[in-house]
Amino acid sequence: MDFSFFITQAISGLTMATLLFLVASGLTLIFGVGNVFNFAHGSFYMVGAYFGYQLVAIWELNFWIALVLAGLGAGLVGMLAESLFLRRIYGRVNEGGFQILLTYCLILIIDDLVKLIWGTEYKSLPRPDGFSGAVTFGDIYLPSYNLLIIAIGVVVVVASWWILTRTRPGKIARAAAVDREMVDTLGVNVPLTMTLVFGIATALGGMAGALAAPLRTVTPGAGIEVIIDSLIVVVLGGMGNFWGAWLGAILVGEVNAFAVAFVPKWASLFSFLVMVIVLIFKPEGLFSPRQVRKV
Amino acid sequence: MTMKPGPKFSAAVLWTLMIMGFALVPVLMSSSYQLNLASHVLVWGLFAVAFNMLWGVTGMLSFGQALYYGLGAYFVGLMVEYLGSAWYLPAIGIGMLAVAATSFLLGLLVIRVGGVYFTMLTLAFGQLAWQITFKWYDFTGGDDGIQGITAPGFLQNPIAYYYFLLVLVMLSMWILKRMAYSPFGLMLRCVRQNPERVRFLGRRVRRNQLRVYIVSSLFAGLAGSLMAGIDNSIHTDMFFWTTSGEVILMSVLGGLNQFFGPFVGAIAMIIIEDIVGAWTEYWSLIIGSLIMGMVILFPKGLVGELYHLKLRMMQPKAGRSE
Amino acid sequence: MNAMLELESVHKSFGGLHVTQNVSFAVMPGEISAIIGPNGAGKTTLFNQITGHLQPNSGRILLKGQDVVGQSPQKIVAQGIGRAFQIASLFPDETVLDNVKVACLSKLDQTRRFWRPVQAFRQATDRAYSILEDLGLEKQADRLAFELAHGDQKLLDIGIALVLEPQLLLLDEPTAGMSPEERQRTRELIKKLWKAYELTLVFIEHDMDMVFGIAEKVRVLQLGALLAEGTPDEIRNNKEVVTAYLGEA
Amino acid sequence: MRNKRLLMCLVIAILAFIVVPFCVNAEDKTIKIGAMYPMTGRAGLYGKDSVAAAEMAIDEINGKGGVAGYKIDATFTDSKVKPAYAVRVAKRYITEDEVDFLFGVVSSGVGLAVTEISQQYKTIFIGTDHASTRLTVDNFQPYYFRVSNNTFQSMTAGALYLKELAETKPWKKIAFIGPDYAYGHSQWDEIRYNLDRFGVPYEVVGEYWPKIYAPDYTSYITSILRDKPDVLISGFWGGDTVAFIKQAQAYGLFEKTLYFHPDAGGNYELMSAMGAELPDGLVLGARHYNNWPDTELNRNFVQEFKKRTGRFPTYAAEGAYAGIYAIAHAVEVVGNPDDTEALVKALEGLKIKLPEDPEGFTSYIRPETHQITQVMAIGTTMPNEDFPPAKKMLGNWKVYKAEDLDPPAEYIEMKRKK
Repeated sequence: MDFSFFITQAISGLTMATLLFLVASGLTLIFGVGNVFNFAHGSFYMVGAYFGYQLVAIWELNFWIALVLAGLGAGLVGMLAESLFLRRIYGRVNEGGFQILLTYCLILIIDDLVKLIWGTEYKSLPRPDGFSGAVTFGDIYLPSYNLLIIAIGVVVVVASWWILTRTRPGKIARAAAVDREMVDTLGVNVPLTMTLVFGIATALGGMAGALAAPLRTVTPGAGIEVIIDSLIVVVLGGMGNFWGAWLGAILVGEVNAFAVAFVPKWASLFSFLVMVIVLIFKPEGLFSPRQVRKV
Repeated sequence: MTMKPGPKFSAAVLWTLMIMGFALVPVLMSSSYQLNLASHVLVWGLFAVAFNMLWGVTGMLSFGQALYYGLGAYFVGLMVEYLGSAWYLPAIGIGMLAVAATSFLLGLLVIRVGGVYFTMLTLAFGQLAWQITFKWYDFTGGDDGIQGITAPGFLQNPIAYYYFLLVLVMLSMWILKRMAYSPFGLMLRCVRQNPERVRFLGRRVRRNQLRVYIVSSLFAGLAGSLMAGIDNSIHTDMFFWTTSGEVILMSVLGGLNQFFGPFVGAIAMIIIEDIVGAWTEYWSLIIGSLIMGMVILFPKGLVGELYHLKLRMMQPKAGRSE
Repeated sequence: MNAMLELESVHKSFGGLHVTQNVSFAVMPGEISAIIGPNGAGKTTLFNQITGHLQPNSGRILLKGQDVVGQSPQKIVAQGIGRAFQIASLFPDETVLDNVKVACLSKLDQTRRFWRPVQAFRQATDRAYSILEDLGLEKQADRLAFELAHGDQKLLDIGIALVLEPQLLLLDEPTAGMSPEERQRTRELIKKLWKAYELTLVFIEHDMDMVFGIAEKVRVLQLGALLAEGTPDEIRNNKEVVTAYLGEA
Repeated sequence: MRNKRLLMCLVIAILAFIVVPFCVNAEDKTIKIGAMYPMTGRAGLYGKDSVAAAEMAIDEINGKGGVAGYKIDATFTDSKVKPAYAVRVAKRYITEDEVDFLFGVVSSGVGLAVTEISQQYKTIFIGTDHASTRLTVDNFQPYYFRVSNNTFQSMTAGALYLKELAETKPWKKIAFIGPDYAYGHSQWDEIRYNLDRFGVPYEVVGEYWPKIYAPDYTSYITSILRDKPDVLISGFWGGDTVAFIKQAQAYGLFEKTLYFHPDAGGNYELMSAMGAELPDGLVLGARHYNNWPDTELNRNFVQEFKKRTGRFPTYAAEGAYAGIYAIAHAVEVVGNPDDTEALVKALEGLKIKLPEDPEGFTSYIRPETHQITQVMAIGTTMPNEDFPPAKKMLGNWKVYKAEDLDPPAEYIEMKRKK
């Protein structure tokens, strides 16, 4: 296999991986920090994509402003959902099951709301100005928007790591994950913290949606397709571990990229195979969440 | 949450009522569609109750029981497809053997981890099985599924099949109920509540978890193989995570801590899905809000709430907080 | 006559922290003894090593002459050690009766029976009731464990341990968090059980009335090391102990 | 135990609910149609368009006083693209609502499950939008009819197009990419079968099977670039096409290879979704076009639909529209909607003028397959703002005669033997 193809393929895998990670980052945050299994995370990704579409295609805002607003919007929806519904089931017996049930209901509701507002036609966004072209090194051909996404992924992983480990709010949030009551005694408003964390998580999901919109189809049901893959990534990396999620995503992305290149017939099996194999040998994920949980 | 069987009399009444209720459907029904609906209720009910042995009783939240449901169905489907409908009944048995073997082997892998990791690992295996069935087009028919699965002889008559189904489901439920209230069942509940203590009683936690995993999967498989004969067609959906999700929803909806909770949950789910689906294209909004409301209002599930309501009415003192 | 339990220079440390330092002592069959010491003296850690929940870094733990170091709790239990925990370790959602009964069924190796209902196992039921009577819990048999008063929960915990007919029973602060009356009652009860079940009994306790009331032998741990060992009187008059512990107790 | 008795009351109550017959208000003199379409999620677009078009046709017919004194009355239910659920709905339609026709279905998986029921209950099932050839060949049954093209027809047209192309612009190497399920696979098999049949030489340099609804194709694109095919045959469906084209564009794939997508590529929703972004020179086909054929009938159909819904129709709409008219014609011939066997006879070889028929051609249903036979056109993307929000539409058409597109007898034989 010639070198330039190797690079191209690796980077295409990286693009996929990064988008996967950007969706998964919110999931892993709410998993590891909020101890919440948010099955509806994909729906927030979709909501973000639609907000992006609304802002850019209908209201003709600048893409970058739209990106931020879409994230905020999804975050607000998330906080609303958390404080209206999820909050009521914390601490129940079998909370896990209730989380699945409740967030599953969220998927159903959000799907129909999106349909009511934007209809069922496919939408899409043009790439932002200055990123519609490509960069070429010799015969390596790299779309600049893909490179941009990869860069954003790195920024997100570093930033969130820094916030969670180096700042007080981050530490509090992580403490809340270990023991909600304990943090309560520290005089921290736990319900508020949970709502905020949920908001940030869903905002990340929404931003990922808006960021992916120029490359994908904005359509009802778009959330369902991403949720399982990002779950895989979150589990691979060890729940609540940003670096883990990032590397997990890269693992899945690259394995998939080269599976496509060399065994295309079976490529679609690989992401699950990777998960199964990793979990058999390292049941708690590549990076056990403990490091993150420790305050 | 207790699982004490009632006095013999009441239990007997319960069973007769339930069996009669279902047995009368073919007599009272105004159309074979209601028969179809009742059949779906029975199959999903069995699936959900079996699943709850795993979750509600032993505390192992599997997100991959669809694997065994689908396995049961596809054994029947494929054997009838390739070997003829004479193989329908043998296929059910062989399918269950296969399920037992698979659940034993996978069980050894998945029970090593607890909590959400167990959930995720089961999900991963379930999805893998789905992906394989989906891809192996030449053998499984992939996304087209398998059609024309007819039971042999008199079972081709839908009513005959319905009673066949009813007998098997009630029999299985009876077996599961005996288990739930036997020492084995007690041990399983103890495993959920305090595994450390169980170890210190000189009992093996993992071993018990493996046993119940196999039992639950076995009946999930049976449910699947019975489903194949109802619509005469099966589909890869049966392996998909949404199927595993469905039984989780049913269990929570009906109540995890009552043996019959999941069964009632299944009834509720199917009825709601059907009525709302027939009534509006915005079913997903309606159903979503409906269930959301139930979950928030009835934390103990439909049956659980009824039980506690009754308790409070009987002896006001007994109102416990949970 | 050889010891029921014998520790030979047992040593355990977490990182730099030495929680058990060459502790050696022998517990004779039928003896009832107390282990005392300030919080963090490593009392519970010692129990955990005896019952196999923790592994000592060095030293031997002999149960009836057999070294049990490295064996699993299950194995060790099977050889006749019973234990009640500092925080009662129960099955909260089961009835008091079933809590004891599950232990009886385990003892009778009937937990794999999956057909006849629990009630049908008379032998286990009778055994469970007799134990509940010994504990004075029979009236509460049908309540759920988590509904019991704190003290009763601890008794129930002991009851579960008794089912396995241990020769050696370890109690971790049986009276902690009890009211004076409850303590009184528990103290009597434990003494009664000790006689009735011909136990070798070792208990960790802070309540001095209990220690000096019923223990034949008292061992004092401090910073993981065995500070003193002797009859209640010897300990009472032991200068080090007084300064180190009893003084400020 | 008390809770159990309570529980039983609940069970009984709910059973009662099942058992109490849903009141079937059977006003006579109606043709009852039970339609199933996905109305949520990915396929929702096609479902909604089909429903709108079917209602449009029904209003037109009932407006003219119905057929043979009957008014058409259709019920629409969301199939949820779940075969098991769709089967339940079909059974309700047949036994509760006593419909005369089953109707619709987008997914072939659902279609195959429903055709099973249609056979069991001897109720005619009009397929309007699912392409799997199996329904009319392998799993053929007498009560099933399809009024939209199947993949075999579009793939035959595709093969013919490639054959002609070879004369003007020589090509040799082809690669295929399509969704990894029955629909994708049968397209790939059928195009190769036809290329061989027409003696077109070709060399396969790549075969790619992404999951359906996969959001990301970059790895596939870079691999295709490595294979350097002259022609990339695509079998994508629905929104996947949009995602693939957007991602491939960024890699300049379309400058290097010809994008050839004969079955569902020319769907209007692609044009409307991508607007100006859609590259020129893609060779696409679809089962119906808003700008071809330029006949009275088609223009009215498209404009009427726009009036009703505020948007232009996707290909699916025309299938549903045709389905209603096929039923109307059959009932007209028979004189009532109750004599199923007669209706089957009437539908076999039915001739019907449809929006997608060019001047001088009339679609007809082929008796031996119950498959409608239609002219197919394949076009190339080029600027055209007549159908906003689309900024590009297809043009410079290549048209293929209906007769040439049907599966040859030996093919049907081979398949049915299996």
